[in-house]
Amino acid sequence: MAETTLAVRVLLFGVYRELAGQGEIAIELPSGSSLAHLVSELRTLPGLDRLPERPAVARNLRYAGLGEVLETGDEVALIPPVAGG
Amino acid sequence: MAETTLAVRVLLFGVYRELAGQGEIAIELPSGSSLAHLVSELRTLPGLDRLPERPAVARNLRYAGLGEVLETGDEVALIPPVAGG
Amino acid sequence: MREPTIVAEITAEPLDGGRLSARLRSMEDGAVVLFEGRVRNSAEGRPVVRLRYEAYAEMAQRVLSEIASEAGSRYEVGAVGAAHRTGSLELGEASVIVVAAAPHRGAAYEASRYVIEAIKQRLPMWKEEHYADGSTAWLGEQPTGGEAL
Amino acid sequence: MREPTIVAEITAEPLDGGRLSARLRSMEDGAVVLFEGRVRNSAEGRPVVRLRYEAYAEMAQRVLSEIASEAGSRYEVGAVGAAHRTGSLELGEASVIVVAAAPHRGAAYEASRYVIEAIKQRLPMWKEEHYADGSTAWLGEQPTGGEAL
Repeated sequence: MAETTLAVRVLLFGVYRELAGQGEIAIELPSGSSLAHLVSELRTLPGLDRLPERPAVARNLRYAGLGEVLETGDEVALIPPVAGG
Repeated sequence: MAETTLAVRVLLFGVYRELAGQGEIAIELPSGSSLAHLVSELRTLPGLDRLPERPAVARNLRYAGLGEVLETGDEVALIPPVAGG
Repeated sequence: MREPTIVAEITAEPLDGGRLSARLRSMEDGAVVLFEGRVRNSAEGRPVVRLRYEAYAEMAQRVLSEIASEAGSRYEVGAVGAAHRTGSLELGEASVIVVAAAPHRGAAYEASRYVIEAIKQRLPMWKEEHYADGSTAWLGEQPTGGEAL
Repeated sequence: MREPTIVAEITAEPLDGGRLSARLRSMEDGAVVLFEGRVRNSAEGRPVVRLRYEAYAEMAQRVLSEIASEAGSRYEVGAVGAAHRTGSLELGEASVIVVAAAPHRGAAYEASRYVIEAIKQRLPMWKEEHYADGSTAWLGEQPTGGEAL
């Protein structure tokens, strides 16, 4: 029997963490959802309406395109403009 | 009364010093002699026949063209291929 | 070709460029380039009193290792090392150090520059500047594929 | 523009890159590049056991100061320092160190590279390589205006 939803963990850093007021969000989405769907969903949350429509994201520790389809257990991170160095 | 000769001190380094068998040579030349004249004169000395016709030279601590005219008291150095660093 | 030695570290401890350099040099490498990024007392004219670096630590460790390995493959080097500090830093402290050791100087300079440019572009690390007037701001460039807030 | 700090030294004493770097950095400079040239264990495939550097000391001091000052004028740097060792050096010892400190990394890298390239081209300094088989050879490139032996 196929799962109808998937569950992912979303990490927020820097200015995105401050917008959300938290550093981690657990979220369920319909099976087959992409990173773009996840971002749309996140943008309905308080504070995260200010998130860009197409933020940089990482999936399981690698930068990922927004078209990538999610799987249960994925760790997704929203990557604000980086400023190392 | 004009001087009819000039006296300079010539310093030799590295492989040129080894050719000459000494690091310093005092030499007198006719007044008005250039660095090129000095080099020609040096090339008549034992060992220094192997000196290039146009070696790099310094006059009073600066690289100098072979056309420069010498003055008494000048310190001239013959500069073999440099290898700092 | 030797397989280059690669070191990458994300750490809350103070960075020691001399120690990393000493660890990475070898008798086969005639050129060592050490880059140190340090906390400046101003940013675009505003007096800065402190910085705070926040990392996505697990990913930053992976990305920094990848960057150092890329430099090790692209250039004829014996070793490439990079370390980035996290947490609160005072003025003058090193936030990042990069060491490249190579038989010849061209490769050491190029590998070093490659690493620091890649760090700036894609290390998941964020910098919060604390200004003399008590205000703060998050700084940043956007990594490939995203859009700035 | 700040007037950059310039240091140039020809010395028979061991070189300490960390110390020169610490001496030249300031709170205004976010980037410090340290280049170290070290005695390698081979030269064009031949095993080297030792080097000896001979300088025209007085002129070398002047030329090294000029080179560092030129770098200080050409690039937006806070400090440029260079030191070159003379005498007998063992494998792994530093023969030359160059430090450039600048507000931004581009200038620090470029100033550092400028100095080491100019040193190679015109510092009146000679290197005698001592090989494993007991033989020796003088190395060198010709400075501008001359002809190789």
